[in-house]
Order: sequence, then structure tokens, then C-alpha cells
Amino acid sequence: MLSSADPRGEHTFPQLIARNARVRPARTAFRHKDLGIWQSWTWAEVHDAVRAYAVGLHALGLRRGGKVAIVGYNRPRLYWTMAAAQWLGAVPVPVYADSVAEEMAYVLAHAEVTHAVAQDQEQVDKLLSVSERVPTLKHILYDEPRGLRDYDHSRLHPIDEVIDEGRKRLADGPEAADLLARELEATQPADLAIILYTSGTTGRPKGVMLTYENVLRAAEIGCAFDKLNESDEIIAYLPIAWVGDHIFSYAQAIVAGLCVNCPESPDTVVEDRREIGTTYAFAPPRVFENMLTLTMVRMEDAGALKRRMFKFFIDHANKVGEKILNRERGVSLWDRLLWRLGDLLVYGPLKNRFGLTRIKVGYTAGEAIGPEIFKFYRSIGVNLKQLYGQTEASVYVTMQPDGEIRADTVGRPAPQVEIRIDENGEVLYRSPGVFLGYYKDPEKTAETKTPDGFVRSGDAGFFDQTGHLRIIDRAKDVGRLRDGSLFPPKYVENKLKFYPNIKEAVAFGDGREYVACFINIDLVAVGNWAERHGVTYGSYQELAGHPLVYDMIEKHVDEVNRSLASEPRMGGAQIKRFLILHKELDADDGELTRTQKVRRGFIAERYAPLIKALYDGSTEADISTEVTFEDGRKGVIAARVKIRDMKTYPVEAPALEMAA
Amino acid sequence: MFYREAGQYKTSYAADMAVFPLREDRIGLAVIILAAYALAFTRNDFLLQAVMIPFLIFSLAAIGLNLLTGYAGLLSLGTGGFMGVGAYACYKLMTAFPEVNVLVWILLSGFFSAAVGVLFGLPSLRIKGFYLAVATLAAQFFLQWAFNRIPWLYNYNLSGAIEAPLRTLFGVPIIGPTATAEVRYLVVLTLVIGLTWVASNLVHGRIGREWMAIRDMDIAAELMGIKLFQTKLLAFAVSSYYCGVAGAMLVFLWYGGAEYTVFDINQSFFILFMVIIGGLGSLIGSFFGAALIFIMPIGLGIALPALLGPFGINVGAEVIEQLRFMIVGALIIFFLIVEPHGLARLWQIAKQKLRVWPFPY
Amino acid sequence: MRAPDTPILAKGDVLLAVENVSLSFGGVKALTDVSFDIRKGEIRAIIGPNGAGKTSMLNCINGFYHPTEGRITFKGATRRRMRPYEAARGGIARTFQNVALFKGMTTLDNIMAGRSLKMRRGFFWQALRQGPALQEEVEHRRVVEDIIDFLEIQAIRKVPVGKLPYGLQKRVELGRALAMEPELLLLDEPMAGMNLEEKEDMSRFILDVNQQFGTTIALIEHDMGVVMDLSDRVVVLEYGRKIADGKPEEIKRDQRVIDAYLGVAH
Amino acid sequence: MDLLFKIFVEPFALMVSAPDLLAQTLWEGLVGGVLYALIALGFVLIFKASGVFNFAQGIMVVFAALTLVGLHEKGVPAVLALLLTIAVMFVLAVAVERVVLKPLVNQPDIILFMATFGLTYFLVGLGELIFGGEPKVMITRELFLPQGATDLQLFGGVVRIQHIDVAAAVVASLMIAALAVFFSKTRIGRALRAVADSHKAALSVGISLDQIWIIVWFTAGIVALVTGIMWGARSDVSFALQIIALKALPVLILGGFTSIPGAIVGGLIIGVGEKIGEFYWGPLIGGGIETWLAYVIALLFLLYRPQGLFGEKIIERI
Amino acid sequence: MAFRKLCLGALTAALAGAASLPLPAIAQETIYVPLFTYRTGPFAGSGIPVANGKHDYLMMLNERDGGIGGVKLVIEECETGYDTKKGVECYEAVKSKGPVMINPWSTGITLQLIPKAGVDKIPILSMAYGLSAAADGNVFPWVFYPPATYWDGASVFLKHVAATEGGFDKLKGKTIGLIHLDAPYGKEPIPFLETQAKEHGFNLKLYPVAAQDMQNQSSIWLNIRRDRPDWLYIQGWGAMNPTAVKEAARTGFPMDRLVGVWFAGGEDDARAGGAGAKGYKSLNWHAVGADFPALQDIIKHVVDKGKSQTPKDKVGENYYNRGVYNAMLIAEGIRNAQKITGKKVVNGEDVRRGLESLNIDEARLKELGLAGFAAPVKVTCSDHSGHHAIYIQQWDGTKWVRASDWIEPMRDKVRPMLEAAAKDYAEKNTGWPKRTEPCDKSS
Repeated sequence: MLSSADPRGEHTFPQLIARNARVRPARTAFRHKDLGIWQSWTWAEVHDAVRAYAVGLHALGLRRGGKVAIVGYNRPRLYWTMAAAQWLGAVPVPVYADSVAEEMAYVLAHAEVTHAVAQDQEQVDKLLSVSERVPTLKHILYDEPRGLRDYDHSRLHPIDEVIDEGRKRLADGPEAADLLARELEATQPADLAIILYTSGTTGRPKGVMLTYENVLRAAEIGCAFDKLNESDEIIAYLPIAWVGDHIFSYAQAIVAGLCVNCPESPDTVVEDRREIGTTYAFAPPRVFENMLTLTMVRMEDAGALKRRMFKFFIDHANKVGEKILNRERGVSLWDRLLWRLGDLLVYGPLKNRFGLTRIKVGYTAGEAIGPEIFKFYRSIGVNLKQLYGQTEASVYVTMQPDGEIRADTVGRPAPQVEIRIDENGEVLYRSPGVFLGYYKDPEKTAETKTPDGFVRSGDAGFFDQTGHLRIIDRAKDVGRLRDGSLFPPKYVENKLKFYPNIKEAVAFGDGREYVACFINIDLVAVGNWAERHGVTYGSYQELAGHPLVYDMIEKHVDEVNRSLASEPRMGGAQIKRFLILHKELDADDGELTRTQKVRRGFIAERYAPLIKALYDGSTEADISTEVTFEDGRKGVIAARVKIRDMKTYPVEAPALEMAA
Repeated sequence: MFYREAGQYKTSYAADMAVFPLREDRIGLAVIILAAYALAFTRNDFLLQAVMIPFLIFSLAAIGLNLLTGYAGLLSLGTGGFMGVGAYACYKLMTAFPEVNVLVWILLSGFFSAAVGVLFGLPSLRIKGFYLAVATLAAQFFLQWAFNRIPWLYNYNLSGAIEAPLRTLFGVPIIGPTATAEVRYLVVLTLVIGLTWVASNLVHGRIGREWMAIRDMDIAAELMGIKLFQTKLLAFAVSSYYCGVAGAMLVFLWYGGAEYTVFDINQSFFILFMVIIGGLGSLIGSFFGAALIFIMPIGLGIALPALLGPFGINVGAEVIEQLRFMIVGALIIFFLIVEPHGLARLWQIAKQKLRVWPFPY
Repeated sequence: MRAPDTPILAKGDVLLAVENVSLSFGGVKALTDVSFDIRKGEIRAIIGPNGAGKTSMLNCINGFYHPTEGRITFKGATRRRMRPYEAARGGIARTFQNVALFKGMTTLDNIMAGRSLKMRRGFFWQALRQGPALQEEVEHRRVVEDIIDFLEIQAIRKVPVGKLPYGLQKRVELGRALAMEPELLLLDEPMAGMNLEEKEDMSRFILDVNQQFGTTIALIEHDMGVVMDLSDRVVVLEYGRKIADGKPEEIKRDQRVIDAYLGVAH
Repeated sequence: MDLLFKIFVEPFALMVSAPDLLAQTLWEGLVGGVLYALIALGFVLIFKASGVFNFAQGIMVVFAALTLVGLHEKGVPAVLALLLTIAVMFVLAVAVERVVLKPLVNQPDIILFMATFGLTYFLVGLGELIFGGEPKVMITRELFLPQGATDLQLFGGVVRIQHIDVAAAVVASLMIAALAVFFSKTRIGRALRAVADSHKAALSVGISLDQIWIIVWFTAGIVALVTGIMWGARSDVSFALQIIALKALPVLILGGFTSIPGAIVGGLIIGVGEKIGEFYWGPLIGGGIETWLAYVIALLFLLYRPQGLFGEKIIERI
Repeated sequence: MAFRKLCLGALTAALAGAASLPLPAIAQETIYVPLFTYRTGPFAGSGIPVANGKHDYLMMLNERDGGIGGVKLVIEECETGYDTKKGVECYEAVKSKGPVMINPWSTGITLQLIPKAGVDKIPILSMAYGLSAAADGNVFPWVFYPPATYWDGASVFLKHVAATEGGFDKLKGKTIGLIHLDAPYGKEPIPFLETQAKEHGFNLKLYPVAAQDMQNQSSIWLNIRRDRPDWLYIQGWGAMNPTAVKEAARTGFPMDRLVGVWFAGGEDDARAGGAGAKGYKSLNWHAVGADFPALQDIIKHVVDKGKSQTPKDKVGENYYNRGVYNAMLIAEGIRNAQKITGKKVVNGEDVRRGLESLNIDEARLKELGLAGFAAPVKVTCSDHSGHHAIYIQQWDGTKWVRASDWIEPMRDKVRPMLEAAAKDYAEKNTGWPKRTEPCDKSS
């Protein structure tokens, strides 16, 4: 493993690329599914291209400290742009490809970019449309020439031409090479490597400045932790402006010399991942969740025999799979053999379908993942782990070491990371990856960074008995019941939502006597369940109000209560009453955000009679709501909704003090 | 189930256009070929002589007809005749030039049937479909007549039959009474594998695309610069070549001698069954079809008495034969109903199922 | 691969001249004394009511029908009784009113089939599928991939075309015609049966083809909006006779055209 | 030169010198042609109404005749056996519709063609299982068919006319006339013609496709029975008879697959053509050319008219 | 006879007793006799009675005598459908079970098996069919062709013609027609007849009938009418024969001048012609009818016990008796082999020797209960046919009646031609093995 203390002193990415070209020139560095096949580039070719590119960019006027916007989906040439810019000491500023012109204009102007590199015509159009508002922008480069033939090319350049220009200059004389050598030496570890804009939930995006040292140290931590090396494959499909992609697909790739694969298009990621068979993967929980749901739904359509076989082996995997993966003792030989057989018949093929056959380690982060889902993947032999990270930390805050992997925690502090939890339960951390500051925003920087170098994460959490960190909610969302016990609504809701039958849950309780909750059933899952159990229904509303459905949901809620009771400080948040909503929460009605997040306040207002009923002890309540149908018409649906009382469990765990 | 596609990515067009792009398929094929060769060492004469050798030869003939009917869309009922041309040409050549190795003649004899095929393919420019099929019947009946009536073709043998004289390869008899079933099986297997490989190359390249183009939409094909006539004739030539070689192999590597009746209209139908049941436009289907049409009745002949025996029903050989006919007929209809596109499609579906295993789709 | 004796035409030269062409089947006259020309690099529309002889005209141009009278001159050469494949070799490609794809083949193979003309390797190498033949396949595959990329049909590359929706089939058919690298592309109602979005896409592709590759295009289309937007010149047929010829604006004003056709459409 | 003489002069000389032989040859040709036409008629009926190229027509001929004779052998009176055989052919038609046609509706022609191969196999097995494989003598007398022959003194020679052949010609003519009436005068018949054009059109007449298929196959079964009786009376009833059905194929080419008059005229042309060819030119190359002569005649004809004698001219459209 | 039966009975009883002992080795002492038959397909009409005759006679031996020499026969039919493909399948299927000989009953199948016989050491008994040249035992030690070849048949036909016409010199200028199946089988007599035509100055006319036109012979008969042959010889099989007889009757050909080879002499062949067939002649070398002790035994032990597929009234028909004759040759071959080798359970090589020294004289026929059933048969190492005497039978409208004495074939003419043909065969099939099998003395 390399560290920044390497005597050769490679402390920037261009230097590491040069090293890779030296150490492993023939190994594939990048692949891109294009024109039907995986076009490949070796480290030597990449090195060569980046050098030429840097010269070309220099010729276009890019200088040390200049900012280069990079807009588009994951493409090798866009990653090379980062390296070429960094070679010259300029700062790449990746921008979300799907951001609208307005946001782009802000980021570009705020970062004062001089050059912008776009993936295709669409992004070029966007850039051109905002170029007036970005007076610093001089040149626009693009990767895919399609449709751009007739554009005015006075300030528009194909990347290939720029690279060719660089090649020509390098061939023409030693000046260009000298320049490259000079610039390479001039960059220091503490120099600004990249600015990543985070789309804050509120307000303008903030530009997180990370130095070479930040990014490199973080990447090295990750590589060392999971023993990544040049034989690994990763698929780059997450937005390049997101820190995760930058660390995984750029920094770690260059540090470990592994191969980055760019999918053909966002729609083909699944197939492309399957083709490549990545060994190292990252995906947000919803990706894993979707895969599992799809698996279950599809298996419903399989023949009876196959379904029984599937169930048998999945049950078996549930029993022993994780233990086998964790190399725990106490699994009988028979169970191991059976698991092997299951691997041949079920787990292996499943992993194959998911493209996870060769997976060494997979990460999920960003949100809590359902324990069932998490366990499922682990039990079939996918080494799935959670981590907790932030842009400001160059990702890594906590990680799960092998053998200590649990669904409900995000793991121990990552190497070289210190964590403390303040009196409000907010998590603070300090590490080599901690960022320089927000670009052109010292105020915000000061708000986030404590004088002693800790960063406020904004998340509430606690360490459990095993020393693992648990994140419960955004710090500002955590409320308290009247008796003062903690009420983290999202934590409770997530626990509910882990059941496939429950699509949404909205928990109430801040400042009230007890916790009560709205539940939205999942039509697909419950519909399937109903079909199997002979429950007939004519509408969603009817299904939602069906007593058997209530019974089923009650069981889920009961389980959630039991698990809450067993957790420190969470016992008070047990659900006393719940009801099943008669309609699906819908973004068209304003109940959800467009990203499908619950708008708690709006719902509370809209369903006020129901909330009232939840807290006044009545067993049912009437409600009528205006809804928007798919064709845009509006209508009113009225319903009488039943309410169930739940049993709560005595709190087992001692109420730990939050300050660890 | 056995597919582990993850990690099988193609970085070149050559790899992407390979006939078997998936590693598991390549392994499977290798295993099948090895097993096929291993079969020779079972020394089970019944298996080799009565099952495997004819199965392979008929598969080759079915491939030949499939190239014409399945790929180029030209229905032919003259397969038996074209096979006969190969057999008689081979006989003439090998008796006229005994010093040249017989394998050369087997492979060359196909060119004669190709020429005859082209001749009878000439009407295909003007006539199509069933009309063309009946036109090929003219070839069938004329050729059959010629094999019987032109004594020069069978060297004026009094028996009117052509017989396989002793011929050796590296000193081992491969043709003639002393050639063991194992040796002939190995020769047949090797020839069939080689020729199948060539057929696979053809259908996966420009020529195969042109054939399929005229099959699917001949007018559009012509307007794209494909010369219909040449392409159709090429299909006739290649198809007849395969049939001819199969015919020569049939006589010299299986029967050991034959009368002209071997190449009668029933032979043509027999091969056509194989092609259709196996799947039009599929090489592997030709093998499946040959297996079903040729091996299944043999299996039934063995299985039926065993099945009926325990029930005390002891029937004569002819009842078995009649039941065999009925079952084969019913199965043909059954398979057509279940999968009109032939066993090859079932195979594809099965493969697809294995690929998406455990999912149903 | 231009034959050495054919003149190299500049943009705007007459690429194809139709002179006094008449066509009849038995006693029925499909075309009567039609003359017009198509110039290099233009988009030429042929419009007219149903049964006006538009498709027959295209059929004559690419040699599927042989005019009873008159002559057709392509790139300065007049061929009597030209066979369709000769037209194709000469550089005329076309698409069809009712999609005429090779249903049993994949998108890729369909477009590859369009490269047949350009493929040179003979039977021997084809049979081996090694060396030169494979090399040739790869070369042409590269070209085909560019077309696939151009038409944005990557996702259906290996799907049998029979399973594709109509709009995509039309696109594949265009791709197949483009694979021939034609000098003159005949499009027979390329947008028939398409929804608005598909029509827009198709229009964009047609314009791109015309501008990017400089391909001369003759198209039959019923959607007047499309015709007026796309074409440089329009020829109008009615009952097998030419009734007007000119720029779209002129055609729009032509009384006979309005009477015969536009009046109904608008 | 000698060869040319033998080809172009001698046969004609023989025709002129022995007009009785010519007359006899023509008569035999016509009789053979009628029987070919009958088999072809079975094909045409089914092809017209269901688009199926029914390869099993040959075995249906054998099966029908075998049932008739077989029943009689088992002691059933001839007329009752005839009625029972008709009933069997009806059951067969229903079974074919249920088991073969219905599940394969809308499949390509070649698949249906293939299915009739399966049917052939099945019927061969079934027929032999029930009735045994040995040839049987047609119950000519019991069916009141005439036997014996009349010698006509013509052209200074004798032309022998078999009564059974006359009967065959008469029955065939009646049969064709009946079919013609059936097709043009009855509602079902009109529906049958409509179905040849489009399946929907037939539905508008108020007859379901299933019924139509049953009727057509049943009709073809009757035709097969008649053919079987007539041909059986000429030689005997055995499974070898099904091979003759192949002779109907050139007839079909010549007459067109969908034309009933075509089947008749084609049958006569092929019948007469092959007899004349075999008789006058066959000896030149050793005889036995009958087996392929019909196909070659048909093939040459096709090159001239690819759509057959009565088929419609095809104009290719795109 | 009685004594013999007694002995046999005692032997059988002893064997049965032995068999009842728990000694599986003895219980398995059987001789495997596969019969290639065709009860299906276009030639089933001829195939069924033959199959029945073969099967029933051997069955009778099992039932009556407990097999041959005390060893039970395992009789297994294999259905060939007269199809060469299936014949080869049958051969491979039975080969592994140790058959003592093969009776292919199809010229096509015989041709396939001839080269294999010597290699697999299984003799082929092709009784009056197959490859004529195979009658030369010096070249074909493994193939047997008793009691006569097709050339013998044709020569007897000619002798009959000459006798009727009043001598060979009367043949000059006559026209003799051969109506034959257009296949190697049908064409067999042609070379012999051609040489005879040259020698005696008659005119030979050929009327080939294609297999698919077997039942559609009208143009052939037109030709016959034109050529007006004086005599017609039928070399046909299956459905061709009844059709030919019928056509002859229809066209008024004089039936007593129509002679069929022995395979054109079935009752069904003649019956088809109805009353008009009266007078039709065919060759034969064994009797028709069931008035022989052996046939009565068949009825008693097999048919009446329901162990046969034959209706009682068909026992004794021509082709049935041919099957019986064939089975008799099989049985005698085995018995002779037992005698020569002294073994009870014999194998193919033994039976080859048995067949090669076969000598069934009148006495033996009598012993068998077949006195007068056929002429004596003798096979030698060099002569695998014997060229035995043949007689002419005639159809009286309902049954076959004998119409001539035994007529000896023209052995002097046939034999040299056969030997030349055998030589030719061996030459053309390079590597044809020289005979190495020693010759046993005829018994």
C-alpha cells in the first residue's frame, strides 16, 4: 500500500497517473461502453492522453488556479479532464449533469470557471445558454461531437482536438514537456485539488474545497481498509460531482491502479455492471432495495417448484449465510454444504443477475438500509457494508470492519478519524480528509468547522455498546415527547418502511404524549399478499381498510416496537397507535417532495382530523381529501379510517448518556 | 443457472461477434465435443453404428437443408436426390482414383451435388414457396431415376448397388467391411464438426445475412444491392454440398453400401422433418431435429416393450412399429403446437431461462 | 468506392434526371410523362394524393419497375432496364412505405446487411471467418456502430427487429439504408404512423443525414408540415402526372396543388 | 440423326399408324388424370379454405378405403360400411380441426404443412394397427360398381374400356359437379369461398372458422374415400397407395393451388401427358420416366407461368 | 420316428428337469434367432405371411421339441418395414445378443450386411433373394443363398417357355417381356435373360415399374399391348404383383403366358385379379397347403394355442409356407452345427459351418414331417445356393395348383456367370478378404 509518505513523493493525481503508467503501463485503466463494445485505455495510454490534454488545455489558456467546470455523465475523458487540469494546477469543478441551467449558472459563476468541459450537445447547449451569466468562461470543450458540427467553433473545441493539439506540441519540441514537468513539480499536497458543490437541502450549493492531501489520504484509507488493488473493477455511474464518485472512481482508482468502467448510458447501468462484474461497488440503499423487490416480485411468477427451492435456500442463507461470510465458527458442515449447493443453484445465479458475482466489497450509504435487505445480500455472499461519510470529510467517517457488520449501525470510526458526539446528540468528526473550507464562504465554514478542527455533521447519533455509531436522524429533526424521551421520527419511520408491505410511514410525537403513526401500504406487495391469501378488494382504499391487512401491519408495528424497546434511548418512541391511510401519499398532491420524501408538516395539516383522532382515543375517524388524478383532474375522496392501539414493551436497555 | 455472465465483457468487435460470446457456452460446447469423442471409446457398437453415426450424418444433411430452407427461405424436397449425387459422385471418384485418400473424395463429392443443386435451383428465380418445393421434387425423382438407370454410376455392378471398398487413413481402415464402428464414428464426428463450423461461419457472416435477407424480404434485399439470383443459387450450392457430403458419408461411413432407394423421397421428407422440428434457421436445431426424428423412434422401439411389458401387454414387433409411427406423428404435431419454431427455440428459451435463473424472465 | 468513370458531382448539380417517364401495368397508367430532376445535396419531396404514383416513381428510380417510356439518368448515365441491385450499387438506397425489414434478424444484422454491397471478401474467407473476413466484419461493424450511435438505437442493437415498436423499426430501416452510404436516399413515407415526438426525431435524423453526410434525399411524405420544413424543392403528382414543381413556398401558393391536395389536407 | 429421328419422327409415326393405341393411351391417360384430379381436388379444397398444404391427403385416401374394406371384412354390410366410413371421415375431420388446426391457427404455412406430415405418420400407424398391413381387395361388386370391360372396335383396332374406369370418370364428374353446386349455391359453400379470401369475411356470413374447417376436411375426406374406392378397384387397397398421392403435386402446380377447375384440367393434362410421354418417348431412355416426367412438365410450365394455369398473375408491390 | 420322439421327449424332460434345478447357467442355455420381418410398410402384404411362417415353425420346435437339440430357441422379431435404415438398426440391435444367423428378408438390407458378416462372424441366410453372386461360397463364405438364385428362376422360366413352345429353337423371333420392379431386385434377371436372348434369338423387352408407381401401371401395360410379347415374366414384390396381375387380366393378356418369379406368387397377388387371374403361373420350390405333418404340428402346437398371429386358414398359403421353409433351413442349419461341433449351444461361426454342410435329403424331409414339401437341399463350401429344382404352379381361381414337375435350372449357364460376378465383386471391393474358413465335409 502506498501512503503519502512514499519516498517518491507522489502526492498529486497527475503524479500517481505517471506512476501507474510506469508501474502498470499495460493494465486497463478506463473502459467505456461505446459503440457496442468496451473501449479500453491502459494506464500508459491514459498518462499519454492526460499529458497531451494538459498541454492542450494550457494552450487554451488554462493556468494554475484556474477553474474548469466538468459537466456530464461518467466518461473517461471527463475524468481525464480532472487529471489534466490538476496537472496544470488548475481546479476541476464537477457539476451535476442533470442540474438545470439556473443551478449551473450559479455554480459556474460562483466558481469563476474559465473553461468548461461538457459531455455532449445537451450540456453544451446548457453551457451556452448560461455563458452570459458566467463572464469568466472562455472556452467550452466537448466529448461527443454528435449534433455539434454546425455550432460556432470559435470557443468550442472537441476534447480530442485539444488532446491532438497537445500531442502536436509535445512532438514539436521540448517546451511542452518542460512545461508539464514544471507544473507537475509545482503542485503541493496542501493545494486545492477540487471543489465539489453540495446541493444543500436549503439555500445555495456550497463549494467544498478539498486538497490533494484530503482526497489522497481518504482514498488511501479506503484502499487500505478494503485491500483494493489494480485487479479491481469499479463501475462509475454516480454523478461525478458527488464526492463518493470522486473518491471511488477517481481518487481510489488512481491510487490503487484499478479499472474504472463507464457505462454506455444511465439506462444501461444494470446490464453494464453485469457485463463488467465489478469487484468493488457502491450503491445507495434504494438500488439494493429495488433489486431485492424485483427479485421477490419476479420470483412470485416462477414455477412452484422453483419458488419452493428459492425459498428453501434463501431461508437457509438467512440462517447461516452471514455466519459463513463472516467466517464465524459454529456452522455445521452440513449447513456449509447446503449453502454451497444454494450458492450453485440460487445465490450464485442471483449474484450473477445483479452483476455481483465477482464482488469483493460493496458499500451502501447515504440513508439507512433495511436490515432485511442488508442481511439478504450478506447471506447470499455479497460482502455488503455500510459506511457513513460526508463531502466535508472526503467521504469516510465511519466504516464497518470485516466481521463486525450489522445493519443497524454504520460501523466504527474509520482509520485516522476521531468522532465525538455533542450534548444535542450531533456527531462531530475530525480526520485527515476534513475539508479546507467552503469556497468563498468563510461564514459557513466557521459554522461547520469547530476551532479545534472538528466538523459538525448535522446528524444525530450515538455509539452503542459495541462501539458502533448509529445515526438516527438529522440532528434538527429529532424531537422529544412530553415526558422528555427522544423521538427521532425518521428512525421510527425507516424501521417501518423496511417492511416491504409498508411503502410510507409518517410518525408524529414531537411534544405529544406518545408516538402515533400513519402508514401507507405498498400496493404491489400487499396486493400480491392479498392474492395469495384470498383477500378480495376492489380498490386501494378497500384494501387499505381491510381488517386482515390491519392485522398484518399490526404485526409489523409490534415488531418495530419490540426492537425500539431493546435499543438504548429509543424505548420511548414506541408506537402507541397507528392507522392505515386510505390513499397513497402522492407528490402530485404535495404530500411528498419530487424526490419522494415525506412532507411531514403538510401532511399534518392536511390530515389534521386523523391526527386528532390518533390522540383523542377514538377508534375511527372520517376524512375527506382533495386529490389530483393522473390526468390532472381533481376530485375528493372520503373515507372512514380505523385506528389501532398497540401494546408497548418495557424499555430494556439502560438509557445511555448521549455523550460517548 | 450455470451462467456467470458477470465479468464477461467484450473489448473488441471480434469478441462481441463471436458465435459463442459466453464463456459458459464455450465450455459447454467443449464438454459436448469431448464427450462426443469419448463416446468412441465406449465400444458400444449399437450406440455408435445404429445411433451416433447416422445421427451425425443426418444432422449434417439437416444442416444442409436448413441452410437452404431455414436461412435462405427456399423450400426443397430434393434433399434425398442431392445426397445421392454426393454418394454416387464419391463412389465414382473413389473407384476411379483409388490412390487418392477417400476423405478427399468425400469432401469433393459435395461439389458435384452442389453443381446439380445449382442446376435445379435455377427455377428459384421465378418460382417461390410450395411451387418451388414441388419443382425440387422434379430433381428428386429425376435423380432417383438416374441413379437406378445409369449403370455407369454404379460401375455396372450386377447388384445395382454401390459398395464401400476398403480404404484406409494412415493404414487404419476407415471405409469398408473391416473399418470398425469406432473409427468410422471418429471420422464422421470430425467431418461433421468441421463442416458445422464452416456452416456456422457462413451464416454468421455476410453470406448468412444475405440469405436471411432474401428469406425475410427478398424485394428489400434486392434493393439493397443483393443479387437475388446469385444468392439463391449460392444457397442451393452450399446446401447441396452439405447434403452431398452427408450422402457420401451415409453410404460409405454408415451403410457400407447402398441401393438407389436409400435416396428416395422419404429420405427428403425425413430430413425436412428434422429441419422443421429442429427449427428453421438454426444449426443447433438441425442436431436436435435429427435427434428427435432419428433417435426418438429408436428409443421408443427400445422403451415401448419395456414400458408395456410390466403390464402384461406383450406385443409384436409390428405393433411396436405401429405405435412408434403413431407416437412420432403425434409428437410432431405436439411439438409444432408447443413450439412452432422448433426445438431450437425451446433450447433458446431454456438457455435464456438458465441465463436469468432463478428468475422466470 | 466510386467507379472511375462516373463524374464527381458538386453540390447543386443534377444528380438524377427523370425525363418523360411513363409507366403502365396492363392497361392501367401509373405514371404519365413525368419529368423532374434531383440535385446533389438537396432534399426533394414528392407529394400527391393517394394513388398519385409516388411510390411507382420511386420504384422506377431504383429499378424495381422499368418505365414503359422515357428515361432516367443517374449521375449522368442512362441505364435501360436497370436491375434493382444495380441501382443499389450505383448509390441509390431507400426505405419503404410499409417497413420492409428482415424480421428474423437483429437490428445489428439488419444494418450489417446494408453493408453487403461494400463487403468484398469471398466465399473462402467467409467460410473460415478468420483473417480478412473477420477483419472486414469488424471494419463494417465499426461503421454500423456509428450509424447505431447516430440514430440512438444502441439499446436495441441485439433485439430481433420483429419485436420492435413501429417507430423504432422505421429508424432501423433508415439505418439500413444509411449503411449503404448512398448518394441518393429515397424515403417512402418515413413518418407514416408515427406520433409527433417520433416525427420530430425522424425529421432531425433526416436533416442530419442531409447535412452531415451530404446525402441527397428524395422523400414521399403526407405530413405537409414536415414536407415544407424539410424539403428544398417539391414535386407534386396527381393521377400519375406532374402538376407542380418548385420551392415549398411556391407549391403552397400553387392553385392546382391547393385544389388537388393541400386544400384537403389543410 | 438416328436419335432425332427417334425423338421427332418415330413416335408420331406410331401414333398415326396405330390410332387405336393412341386412343387407348389417351383414354388411359384421361382415366389416370381423373384420379390424379380427385386427389388434387382434396388438396385444393383444404388449401383454399384453410391455407394448409395437406400432405396427409394421400394417407386419407388409404385410410378411407381401408376403413371401408376393413369394416366389410369384419362382417359389416357394404352399404353400412360405406356410411360408417363416412362417419369415420367426419370424426377424423373434427379431430383434425380440434387437435391440429385450432392450436396451430395463424402459424406459417410450412408449420401447418409439417403438421400434416405428423398426421400422416399417425394415420399410417393407426391404420396398420387396426386393419393390418396386408393389401385388401376393394369390395367392388358389393358397392355396385361395374366390372369387366368393353372392347370398342375403332380405327381398325381395339380400344378396351374398363367399366370401372368409366364409373370412375362418371363418379368423379358427379363429385365435381356436386362440389360446384355446393360452392356456388349453398350458404356454407359461399362462406368457404369467402374464407379463402379472408377469415373475417367468412365470419360475416355467420359461420365460424371451426365449422368451416370441419366441413372442408370432411369434404376432403369424402373425396379421399371416393378416390380410394376408385383406385382400390384398379389395383388394391394398400399403404403403397399413398405414394401415388405425390402425383397430385405436379397437378397442383399446373392447376394452381387454389383452383378447382385447375385441379381437374391439370390432372387431365398430367395424366395424358405422362402416359403419352411414357408410351411414345419412354422406351428411348429405358422407360420408367413416368416417375419424374410429370414434375418436369410442371416445372417447365412453371417457368413460363409461375402462378399456374388458373392462378392469378402476381404483381409484386412494395 | 416314434423312438426318436421318445428320445426327444426324454431329453426334453431331462432338460426340463435340469432347467428346474437352481442352476441359472443351464437355464440360460438358449440359441438366439432374430428374425427380420416387416409387418408394416408398403411391402407388408408379402411380409406378414412370411414372418408368420418363420415365426410359427420355430415356435413349433420350441413347443413340440423344446427347441433344437434340447436347446430352446429365443425367437425375436425385429421390424424393418423393408427399410434399409431400420434394417441396419435391427442388425446392430441384435448383434450384441449373439445371433446365430441373420435373415434379412430384403435385398437392400442384405447388401448392407454382406460385408459385415465376415467381420462380425454372423452368417447371413438370404433365401432365394439378395446378391446373386453370393452363391459363390469361395468368395462369400458367410452368405447363403439356397435353394436357388434369381438366375436359376429365370432359367427355369425359359425352360418352361421352351417346353410349352416346343423346344429352345422355337424361341427364335419370339418376344419375351420382363416386367420388373425398377430396383436392383427387379433387375436381377436381366443379364441372364440378355445372354439367353442372344443365344436363342428371342427378343427381350423390359418393362420397369418404379416403386412409387407400383399401383399405377397402366402405361406399362399399354407398352405391353403395343409390343405384344409372347411371354411375360414378372420379377415384382409387394403391391406391384397384384396390380400387374390385375392389369394383365384387364388388358386381356393370356394369363397362362404370364409367369411370376417365386416372389410374385402370393395368393393375394393372384387373388386381386379376380376371375381374370385364372391361369396365372408362378415359380415355386416348395409346396402350398397345410397337408404336411410339420404344418399340422404348427396348427396344433402354435396356432391353436393362440401363440401365432396367423388365422388358421392362412396356414399353408404360399408365402406362409415360404416362411416355414426358411425357418426349416434355419433350424436345420443350427442342428447341423450342433452335430458338427458337438456343442449344444452354438454360435454364428458354428452355424456357418452347419449351413455350409447342409444336406437335407428326402429322408430328412420325411423326418421333419415335410416329405414332398420341397426338393432336397444341399449346400457345399463352394456352392452356397445349390441351384435346386423349381416347379411351376398355376392359379386355378381360388388356389395354387402344381402345374409342372421339378425343373432343374440351367446350372451350366448360371454358375459361370455367378462366379464371374463374384469375382467382379471381390475385385471392385478392394480388400475383400480371401476365404480362410476351412471347409467341413457335407453331412
